[in-house]
Amino acid sequence: MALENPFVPYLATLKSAMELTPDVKLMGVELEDPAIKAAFDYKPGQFAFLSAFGVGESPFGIVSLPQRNNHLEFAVRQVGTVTRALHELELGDTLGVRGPFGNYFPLEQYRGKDVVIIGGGIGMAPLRPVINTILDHRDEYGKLLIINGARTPQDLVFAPEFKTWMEASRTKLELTVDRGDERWGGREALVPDVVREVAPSPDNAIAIICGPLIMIRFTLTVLKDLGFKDHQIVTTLEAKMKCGMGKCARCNLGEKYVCRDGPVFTMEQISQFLEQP
Amino acid sequence: MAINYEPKIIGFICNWCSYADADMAGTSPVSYPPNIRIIRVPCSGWVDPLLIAKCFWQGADGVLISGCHPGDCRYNEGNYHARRRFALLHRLLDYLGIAKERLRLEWVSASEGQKFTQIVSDFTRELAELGPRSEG
Amino acid sequence: MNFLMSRDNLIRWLELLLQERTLIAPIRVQGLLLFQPVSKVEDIAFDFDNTTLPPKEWYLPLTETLFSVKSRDGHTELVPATVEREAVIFGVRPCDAKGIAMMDSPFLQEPGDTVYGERRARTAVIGLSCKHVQPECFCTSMGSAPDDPSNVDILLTEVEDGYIVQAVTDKGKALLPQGLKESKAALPAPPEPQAVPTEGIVQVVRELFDEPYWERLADRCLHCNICAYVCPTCYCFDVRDYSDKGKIERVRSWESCQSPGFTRIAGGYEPRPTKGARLRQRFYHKLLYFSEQFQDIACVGCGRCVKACPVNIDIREVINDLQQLGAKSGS
Amino acid sequence: MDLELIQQIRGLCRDLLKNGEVNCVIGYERASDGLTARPLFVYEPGEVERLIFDDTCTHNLVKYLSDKKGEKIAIVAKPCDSRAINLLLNEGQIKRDTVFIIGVYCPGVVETGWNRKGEALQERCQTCQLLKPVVYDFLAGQAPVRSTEGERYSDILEVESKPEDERRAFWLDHFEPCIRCYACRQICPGCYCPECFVERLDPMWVGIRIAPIENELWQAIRAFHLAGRCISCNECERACPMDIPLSLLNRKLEKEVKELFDFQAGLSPEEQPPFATFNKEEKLGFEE
Repeated sequence: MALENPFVPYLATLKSAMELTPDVKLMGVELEDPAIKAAFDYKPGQFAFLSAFGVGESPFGIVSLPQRNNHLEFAVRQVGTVTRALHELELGDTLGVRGPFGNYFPLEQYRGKDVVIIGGGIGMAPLRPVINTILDHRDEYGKLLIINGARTPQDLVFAPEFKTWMEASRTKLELTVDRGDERWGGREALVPDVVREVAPSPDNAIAIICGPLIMIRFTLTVLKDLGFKDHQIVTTLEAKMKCGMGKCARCNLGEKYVCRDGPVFTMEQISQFLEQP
Repeated sequence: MAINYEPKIIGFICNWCSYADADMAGTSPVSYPPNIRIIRVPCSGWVDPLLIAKCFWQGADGVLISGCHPGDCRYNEGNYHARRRFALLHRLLDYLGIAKERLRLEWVSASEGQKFTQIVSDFTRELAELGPRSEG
Repeated sequence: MNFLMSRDNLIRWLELLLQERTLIAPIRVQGLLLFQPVSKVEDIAFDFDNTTLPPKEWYLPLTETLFSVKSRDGHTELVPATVEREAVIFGVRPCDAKGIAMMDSPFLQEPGDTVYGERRARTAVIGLSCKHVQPECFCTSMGSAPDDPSNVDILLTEVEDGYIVQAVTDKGKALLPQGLKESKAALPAPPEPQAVPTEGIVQVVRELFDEPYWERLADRCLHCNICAYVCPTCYCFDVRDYSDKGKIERVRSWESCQSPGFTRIAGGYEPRPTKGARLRQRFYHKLLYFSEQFQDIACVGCGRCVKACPVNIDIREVINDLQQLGAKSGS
Repeated sequence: MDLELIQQIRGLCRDLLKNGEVNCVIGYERASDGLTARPLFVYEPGEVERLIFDDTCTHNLVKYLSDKKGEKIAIVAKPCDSRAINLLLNEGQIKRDTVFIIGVYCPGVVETGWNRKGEALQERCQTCQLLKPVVYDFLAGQAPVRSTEGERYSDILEVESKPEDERRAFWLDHFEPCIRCYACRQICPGCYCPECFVERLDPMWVGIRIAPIENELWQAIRAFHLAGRCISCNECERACPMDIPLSLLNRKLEKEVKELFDFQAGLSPEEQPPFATFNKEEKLGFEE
């Protein structure tokens, strides 16, 4: 029997689509073949390619959890041609899924530690399964601090889940926006400034950041000032990818491939590349 | 020449003049051949030469650009620019083996419905006589 | 065991091979020398320096369909591309054969690229030793040689009365005609290409990431894709959908790390914003990253990039410069 | 090599760098083959000895001015190259006061390649009438005496004389080897768009396939985008690794632009290129 061609995606059906922000949709996708669906195992931090046939494919973090969700979920922000085509799909339409790819957050290593989650904009997407995993095993982890920033209140991607997050035990959610509106009673500050203000302790803690590179850079400085060491800071990176298998040679960061060796990295591994202007 | 050959024509038709003619022809007894697919554009000067080239490379047999008479452009000078552009494109396409006869630029005002019908009929006939384009 | 094959017998053998399989060989086309499927054996060029493009095109085509999308009655089916026939690629220089072998590392590592793998498995490589070396050649500095049989199935070396045939692999042996005359003659001494100081370059280059050298070198770089496209080991590619008159295919085409937008993501972020960062990526990938992943420098010393670069960015000179920079910063 | 000319250039560049009038000189140095030339960027007065000038200096260095916007640059320009400076000035791409132009009288350049230097002048030079730069701050060398007679368009007339089908086949044959390395674009001083139409995804003008139809669309439209702008330095053809006769395309448009609009690109920084202007009364062959 011929081997599976790794460039051919699995066929899938769009089962749900919910507008999370004006430009982000939460898309629920079900693999058509029940055997493939059953075998499709993934962990928080991994990603998959979604295909809109005739337009192309792009990588997206998987934001669901196998133990929670029947469908694969992706938070798709419309920024280019593929994401526009994905947004235009209707329920029941066919799309392609290729994955799961990449490494994942080593959550078992974080057991017993305080976890600080820092997300900006769509950067919250890969962090959602981390938060939900911790909440599902609340006793196994220390304090959970979530700092979530966005441009405006409408751009806070997982707003529908904030209530659950806030009400969980030993969990704190700090929200901030660049620009509030008349209904916004909260912070108007940049994420790094909020981190400085909240000042989480680095003792037995791990910080996970995802967001625009500029936010990551400034937040890094703050975390270091607070005493976090490079090995305590974890991030997940976005890169242009065409294969997901370390072949197209596009996503490398030094000798590492974001698609194979990442997307999850500790600062120890990549600080050299982030410090470039 | 195959008798059944029906040339495919793409028409880029200015909204402010010729499009009215094309629209009218749809309801009047005298009509133009169905070989033309009409794309309404804001001005003949809006038509990017890329669009023309793309039409030919995707298999069109002829392309018609129809706009307002010189001096009548809604945007004052769009058609003057179109005239320059297509005069040159004409020569380039011809050089590349897409004969001059296959690209036409015409000035037809909103009140020249009959002229428009005539142009499309003539163009269709001429292209039919010319025959299909060679491969590519 | 080596054999001797006369020139006439070589032609006859190639004609035989052509009958049963696809035969790829260097053919002159409009002043270029390209590996192309052969229709007549007399079209094959036997006497040449090297081809305009390397033979990688046969394994990683300039453009290929990965799969087509068939839609019928609301049902979608994806039809993967297949490889039809057995093939022989003839006239491959030892440096280029090494290039082919090197591409196996990224393409066959798990999960393997099945179409590449199948082409590779179903194609036999008949190498042709170099009679002469060119001023831009430096294969011996990159672990190959003008008469290196390591990466071919059969190696031919031209001698006065024909070719000495080395059957290197079983796949190669199976292809040879019956009744070949054994040859005890010693192989002619290979020509000597220029040497480039590659020793220790991997360690040296690692320390030079922040050198201003890269921006200065990149000053004259045009960031075209020539060097990558003529390179036997460069394998970057692009994947996009192609739809034409209702037909949808996912297509892979060559691309290069030098092209603008290669790493720019939708939304605009560009991780390699400067000319120097892009050019450095080329040399870092060749000299360091590939070696770290696959234990070999991704250059075979064919010299094509040296010859084809319109602004004379010369990898031999770059390696020299890096060694000097390394010596300076190390001391 | 004209040593006097080279000393003149070196001396001038040393002064310009020393006095801080420019922070970089773009000129030529000997290539790694020891025979031909390549572009050189000089930042230190001490490095001017690397500068050379001879009949292998074929590169049009004006391309690099687009990379060095906002910096004070001195550039060595042959007459054809100087036309590209006018083009960029005319199109607002560079500012005149940031560029110090070291014009050189042109001896004509010979066919060159890696480790290869021809005897005869390049074809474009054989019929080029322009021996003196059209714009410069300093003029180096001496007016050359050489014949510039010859029919510039004979090869084009030959293509024109083929029947439609043959012309079509001729071009498809020539575009087939194109590997879309975009060296033609990357080396062209007139190609400075931040996003080229060929790379646009939305709308996607040219598909990802590297095949004759797509190649031709790419080449035809690129040539058209340069119509009335191409200054005939022929760098695209020189750079092309697949030997596509791009000059046949570019000179065709040069010839037609001359005929239709009586215009030649880059001769003056003020004169409007043909597509930036029009003449209400002109007849261009469309009126019956």
